[in-house]
This record gives sequence, structure tokens and C-alpha cells, in this order.
Amino acid sequence: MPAGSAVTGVSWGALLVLLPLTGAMVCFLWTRAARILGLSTVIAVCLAVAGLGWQLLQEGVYHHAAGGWGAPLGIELYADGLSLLMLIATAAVALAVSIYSTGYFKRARAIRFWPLWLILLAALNALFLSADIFNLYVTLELVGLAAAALTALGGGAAALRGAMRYLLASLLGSLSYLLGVALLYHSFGSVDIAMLAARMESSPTVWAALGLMSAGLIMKTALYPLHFWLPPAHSSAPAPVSAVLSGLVVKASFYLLLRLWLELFGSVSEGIDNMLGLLGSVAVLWGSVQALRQTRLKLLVAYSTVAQLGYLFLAFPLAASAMTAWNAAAYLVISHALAKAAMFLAAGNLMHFAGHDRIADLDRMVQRLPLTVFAFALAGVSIMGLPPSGGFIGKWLLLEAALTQGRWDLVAVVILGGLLAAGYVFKVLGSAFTQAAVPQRARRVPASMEWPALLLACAAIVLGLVTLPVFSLVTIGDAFGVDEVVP
Amino acid sequence: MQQLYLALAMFLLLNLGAGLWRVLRGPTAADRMLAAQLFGTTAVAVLLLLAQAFGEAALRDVALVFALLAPVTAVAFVRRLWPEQGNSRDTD
Amino acid sequence: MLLQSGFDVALGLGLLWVAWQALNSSDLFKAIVFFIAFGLLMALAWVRMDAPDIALAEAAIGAGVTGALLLGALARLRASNAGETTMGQAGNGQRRFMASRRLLWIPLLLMAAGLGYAVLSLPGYTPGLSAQVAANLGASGVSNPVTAVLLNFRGYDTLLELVVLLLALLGMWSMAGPAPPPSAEAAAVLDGLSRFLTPLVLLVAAYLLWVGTRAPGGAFQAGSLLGAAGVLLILAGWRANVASTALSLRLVLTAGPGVFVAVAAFSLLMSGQMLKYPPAYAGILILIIEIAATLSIGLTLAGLFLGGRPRGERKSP
Amino acid sequence: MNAAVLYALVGVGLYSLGLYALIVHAHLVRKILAINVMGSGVFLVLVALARRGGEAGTDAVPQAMVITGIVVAVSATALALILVVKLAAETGYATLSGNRQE
Repeated sequence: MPAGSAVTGVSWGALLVLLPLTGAMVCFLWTRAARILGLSTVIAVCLAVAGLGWQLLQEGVYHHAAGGWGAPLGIELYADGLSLLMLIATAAVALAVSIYSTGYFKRARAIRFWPLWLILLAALNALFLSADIFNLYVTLELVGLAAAALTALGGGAAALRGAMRYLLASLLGSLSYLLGVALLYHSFGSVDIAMLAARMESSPTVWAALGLMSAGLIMKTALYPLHFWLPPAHSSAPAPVSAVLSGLVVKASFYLLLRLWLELFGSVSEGIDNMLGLLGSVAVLWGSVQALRQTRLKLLVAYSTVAQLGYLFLAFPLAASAMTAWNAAAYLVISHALAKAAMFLAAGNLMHFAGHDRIADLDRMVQRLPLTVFAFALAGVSIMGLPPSGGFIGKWLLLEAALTQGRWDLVAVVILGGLLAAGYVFKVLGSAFTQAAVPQRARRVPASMEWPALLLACAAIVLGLVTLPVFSLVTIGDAFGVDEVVP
Repeated sequence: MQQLYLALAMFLLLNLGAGLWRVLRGPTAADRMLAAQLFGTTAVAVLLLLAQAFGEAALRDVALVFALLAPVTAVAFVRRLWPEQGNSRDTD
Repeated sequence: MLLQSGFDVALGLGLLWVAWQALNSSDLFKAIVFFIAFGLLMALAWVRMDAPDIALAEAAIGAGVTGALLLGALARLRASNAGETTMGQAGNGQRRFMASRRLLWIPLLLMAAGLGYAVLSLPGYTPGLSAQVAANLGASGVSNPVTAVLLNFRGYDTLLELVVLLLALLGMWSMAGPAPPPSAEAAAVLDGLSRFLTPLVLLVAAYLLWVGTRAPGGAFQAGSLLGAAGVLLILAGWRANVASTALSLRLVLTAGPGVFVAVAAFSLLMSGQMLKYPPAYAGILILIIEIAATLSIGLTLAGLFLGGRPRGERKSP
Repeated sequence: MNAAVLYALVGVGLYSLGLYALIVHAHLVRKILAINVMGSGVFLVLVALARRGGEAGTDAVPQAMVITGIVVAVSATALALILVVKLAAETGYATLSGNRQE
């Protein structure tokens, strides 16, 4: 038996859920070894993602009928290129965050962190792999509760308040989504995405479901004006948790929105896409301006997330040149995941080192923590959209789609958003180079906290150099439903 | 016969309204809690009547669960809230 | 027929009215009592919709655990002077802001009307999945269709849902610190009541678990009853003599999801599909999972009511 | 209009009432009650609509989904309540805006 078939014979997708769940429970049971067990679980998950990738390249899309029943009675797991891309980004961020956490969380907090974090990882993987809209509801709740619990891990009034706000927003979002699921189930008698897509036809009930599900997911993705919960939650959580929240958790609901839009509602949603584009534009400009006005580093980075999430929604009104627009969205999702996680980890290092995150008082950080500042700068390059980063490719594709359709308003938004991003990134870097008025105490930052940030930032840059493999990956299973030639 | 059971259930449902009135008016927390307890008892009766009317045995299990668990909230009230506010009038 | 419609209309209006009171009563305690009453009416509504399984779950969780959770939280809020409504604390500006938000009912009424229209305009009756459930019930290992869906056809959902429950407890432990100390010694009546009631509740839980394979009932209902028994014992001042780190406690907490994951992994290994049971063993596998799940659910719910990590050193009668 | 549609409409009503209360009230326990009422409304829609074909149409799938949903709701409620309790112990307020330090 050749090595290839041994790899493709395993059901990697199911393992991607079961492995971290097992890891979480084992960490909970055997607290003394939580750190090493947790880290090994994450490494195992990375290997499983590699296995799934190999499987997809060999055999095309992945199907798994949980329970052996298959749709519509049972739950189907499904992975195509788009899911794989999300899983890879998740695994990459998860690995970096896990290594970072070994240094960041000390004993008592580490015991609490690892089980929660592994459950969150399992929930994210389950979400990216599910093809069943009710099962997706359960994974959404799992993601939301785990993320809220992790946010509160920091302790203190700000973190508790941020976690509470996030929990309420998240529950509201999932309940709206569930009401939509109820309407769809009773319209078409199934909760399997593929079956629903085949039976989909426009009706008032379907519009209501579309509105409810989109509104719920938009709330969870924090698109302006439903972003109010994001800055407090993302800025008050512990650094590795912030990285996961901004890098992955908001992307999960965006991914789901994209899936539903592409497969279910694409045919019935005339006109709404322009509204999403408008909200996205406002989010880009407003979020960037807010970021520019912040005096706290973590709040700045959190508002930057609000702005960058806005870019994702610019793809919707440009869907006429589908391949370019959706590729742009996919590229922005993963490059932002890597870059923003790197930024939050770097911010966490600066905070750990100086004991505060006031931007103006970042006392000559570039000499004291060169690796961290370099990581922040590299991540900033991708956030700004400068070549050769992943962010550059995403924004370039957006510009290209906007230009071919003559959408000058969106062109202006993309360019202006980039300039504003440059403004807030340089605001931080500028302070990092100058001497602060007050000399400060400093704490050593272990290498296990500096390198993950740098490697993630490098990955965000390298993403700009491997465009063709990424594009060919996304075409597996034809998630975007178009046969255009890759640009 | 079914009609009779249903009529009785309907009557008890309206009785619940009377209990709700007591919850609404109070005036003390203990009044409200006791009304809610009475409420539980009535619900048990409604469930038993419906079980009889529709020949659905499982409803008796539901009634059983209600009857068994009714004390739990009452005890929670007495043990956790009574000492400070049981007799005092609420801010209405 | 007329009587049935009358019953339904009265119940529906009652639900809306009680919900309104639960949400808008000026006094928080009153709101919670109305919410408990709301759970009761919901159980009656489930009965009217031929869903005795849900009625059981609603009765067990709503009457037992949720009410106790809310009252317990209210007591702790009062202890930190935060149990009142905010109106008293809010300044004038805050009040004006609230008043402007009350205009919100206009768009919400429009939304409700739109949703109502969507419900009314549903394209003709779709049979759903009842036919598939009936056709495959024989191979599922149980004869109660709801249990078959929960533990066989859509067992993956249930697996994740047990993880949600565990997650809630983990989240609570991670932020709450040790549980508040037990209140004063229970009076003789309460002590007697808990001694008398607990075995009964346990017995009914066992019955519901056993009957769940062929009639309404099952792991969730039984687990919620166990949880309610735990709540009662906690209220009576009873504490298990375990440190929060006790392995046996954590083993029981993870038993449900743990056994489920183990079955999933084993079936993945044997048949290549997770949670695919061989028909001959489906019944026994479901029973094993249900027993483990019942224990976990019960202990988790009781733990959630405890409001913190169990204390290790305290000893009680 | 048959009973199924009636209960579905009640479910929509509960969802809307809950949403109103969730936005209007500042006290976090009220917000949690609101979320629970909204959830009950959604569950009601999910199960009630399965019966609009008449007495014959008992569909076990939405019923199982609702049982899953109830357990999820209880977990979320418990987690939210402990957050409120901790927040009140920390700040003295059970609201998101109330604030003593800043």
C-alpha cells in the first residue's frame, strides 16, 4: 500500500473535532500536565489539518456522514478548499498562540486556560467542517460560550464587562440564526446545506430566514453598526485570547455568512449586497479613524479589527466579478487572521514588558524588544496592504474587482482605509522608537512569547508570495461556484 | 368524557390567572413565591387532566416531575432570599 | 374542538402576558417568579404540541434548575447591592436615554409583523423528516423517536451539546473562585424534606432514563432531575467532602462527553464513520452513553448552582 | 388558523418581546431573562410549525433539536449569571454601563 492511500484512508475531518475535545478533557482531568498535553494536542491538530489537505488534493472534497446516516436524517461533515483554507489559518494561529501561552499563562491560570482553549479550537474546527445548519448553530454557541469564558479569564471589571457584552451579543446572534434555521427547515424539510440549496426558491419565509441569519451572523462578525461589543472584549482579554478572538472567532461567523450567501441565498438576495458593501465601507473608515484616536495599544488594535472586518464585506457588492471578489475576501480573511493575531501577541509582549499599554509611553521598545517591534511592523505591513504581504494581495484583488465594475466609491474606500491604517500603525511604531518621558520598570519577555508573534507576522507576509498555490487550493470543490480563470 | 376533562383543564387554566394576579400584586415576596407554588400544583392538575383527555401516559410523568421539583425553587427562595426580604414589601 | 381552541388561545395569551411581566416587572424578584411561571406555561404548551419529551425537559430544567439558579444569583447580587433595578441608580441623562430607547417598540413591532407574515406565508405543509425517522427507527436501537434522533441519527449534535454543558462549568470555575460558604444549618424540616425527597427524585430520574428508550424521557430529563436533587442537597447545606481538584469529581463531570467521544473515536476506527453504531449493539451503546451523560449532566447542573469551585475542607452532615 | 400556527405566532411574539427587553433594560439579569424568553420563542416556532399538517405530523427531529437547545440555553444562562455576579462583586453594579473606577 503506497504511503498516499494510508493518509487518504483516515477520516481527518472527524479527527479535527475529536482530537481537541479529547485533549480538553484530558487537560481538565490531569491538570498537572495541562500545558504539555495541550501543546501536543494542538500539534496533533496541525498534523491532522495537513492530512486533510493532502486528502483534499488527492481526492477532492471531503464528505463524512456522522453516524453513517447521511443527509437529510444525519449530519454531514464537508470540507472543500475554502474550509481547508480556514482550517489551515486556524491551525497556524492556534499553534502560535499555544506556544505563546506556555510562556504567558502561569500555573493556576494555565490550568483554566487549556481546556477552554482546546474546546474553542474544537468548536472552530467543527464549524468549518459542518454542512448542517442546525449543527452549525451548536458550534456557534460552543464558540461563543468558550470565547466569552476565555475573555473573562483576565479577571477585573473591564474583562468581565467585555466578556458579558460579548456573551449577550453572541447569544442574540445565535438565537436569530436559529430562528432562521427553523424557518428554513419548515420551508424545505431539511437542514443540510446542499439539500437546501437544491430546493431553494424565493418566498417571504426565505427572506425572513435570510434576514435573521444574516443579521445574527453579522452581529457575531461585528460589522458596523453591530460592532459595539468587539473593542471592549478584544482589548480586555488576555493577549493570546485577544489574538484568537480577533484572528479566528470573528472570521468563523464571517465564513458561515459567506457559505450561506454563496450556497443558499445567492439567488434570492438582490440588493442586500449593496447594503452590506455600504456598511463595510463605513466600518473601514469609522473603525480606522477610531483606531487612530486611541491612546491604548490594545484598543487601537481592536478598532483596527473593526475596520479590517469592513473590508471583507466590500466583496459582496462586487460579486459580479465573483472569482476576484471572493478570492479577495478569502485572502483578506486569512492574512488578517495571521497578521492581527501577530499584532495582539506583540501587543501582549509590550504590555508584559512595560506593565501598561499606553502608546505614548512605549519607551524605546525597538531597542529593548526588537523582535516584538519587528513582528508588529511586519503585521502592520499586511494590515496596511503594502506589498508583498497577504493583505496587499487581498486589497489588490478588491481594487481590481472594483475597477473592472467601475465602482469608484469602493476604490476610494480601499485606498483611504489603507492610508488610515498606515496612520495608526506608524503611530505605534513612532512611539516605539522614541524615548518616553518617564523611565519605566521592565520585565523579561521569554523567547516563547516573542517568536510566535514574529513567525505569524512572517507568515502573513509570505502569504503574499504564494498566491498561486492558495488560489488553486480554494478551487477544490469550487466553493465560489464559478469557473472563471484564476487571475 | 374528553370534553369534560378539557373543560376542567380550561377552568384550572383560568385559575392560574388568579394565581398570577397574586404574583403581580404581592405585596411581599413570600406572597409571590407561594402563588407560584400554587401555580405549580394547578399545573400538575392540568397535566393529569390532559393526560386523561388524550390518553397520553407520558403526561403523567411530566406531572410527576413538576410535583417533585416544586419544592426546589421554594427551598431556594427560603434559603437564599428569605433572611433579608421575605417579609418586607417590595419596591412597587 | 372549541374547548381545545379556547385552551390554546388562553395558553398563548397567557404565555405572552407572563413573558411581558417577567421582562418588565419593576421588581427583579417578581420578574424571576414570573419567569418560573413562564416555564410552567411553556411545559403546558409543549404538551399541547404533542412534545412530551420537551415538556419533561422543560419541567425538569425550568422548574428545578433554572429557577434555583436565578434565585441564587439574585441573592448574591443583593449581597453586593446590585440586585435592584437600575432605575434608582441611573441619573437623569441615563433616564432620558432609556426613554428614547423605549420608542424601539415601533421597529420591533414591524419586525414582529414581518416575521408573523413569514410564518403565515410558509409554503404548504412540508413533511419534514418524520418519514425518514420512522423508516430508520428499527435500526436505531431504541423505539422512542426523539431519543433515536438525539443519540443516534443526530448524535454528533448531542456530543457537542454535552461539551457545551461541560464548558459552562469550566467557564464558571475559571472565573468564580471557591463557592460561597453554605448558609446556616438547615432546620429540621428542610433536612427531613431533603432526606425524603432526594431518594424519590433519584428514583424518578432512574425511571426516566430507563423508560427513555421507548417512551418520552431520556438522559437530559433524568440528568436534569439529578441536577435538581443536587440543588436541593446543596440548599440543605450538604457538601461533598471533595477538593475541587478531586479526580473522581472531574471524572464524573467528563463521563458523558468522554464516553461519547470514545464511542465516536472507536466507531471511526472500526467503520470509518464516527458514531456509526453496529445495529446489533446500537441499543446497548446508547444506554451506556445515556447513563454516563445522565451522571455528567446531573453533576454539572448541581455544580453550576454551587456558584464556584467546590471547597475541599468543609465537612457537613 | 390551526393551533400549530397559533403557537408559532406566539413564538414570534415571545422572540420580539425578548428582543425589546434585551435592548431596553440595563440590568443584566433582565437581559439574561430576555435572552431566555427569546430562546423559548424560537423553540416554539421550531416545534409548532412541524405540526401545521395537523395531528398526524409529529416530527421528532425538531423536538430533539429543541431539547439540545434547552440544554444549551441553561448552560449559557448559568455562565452569564456567574459573570453578572462576579461583575457586581467587582464594581457594585449589575449593568454594563455602571462603573465605579472610571
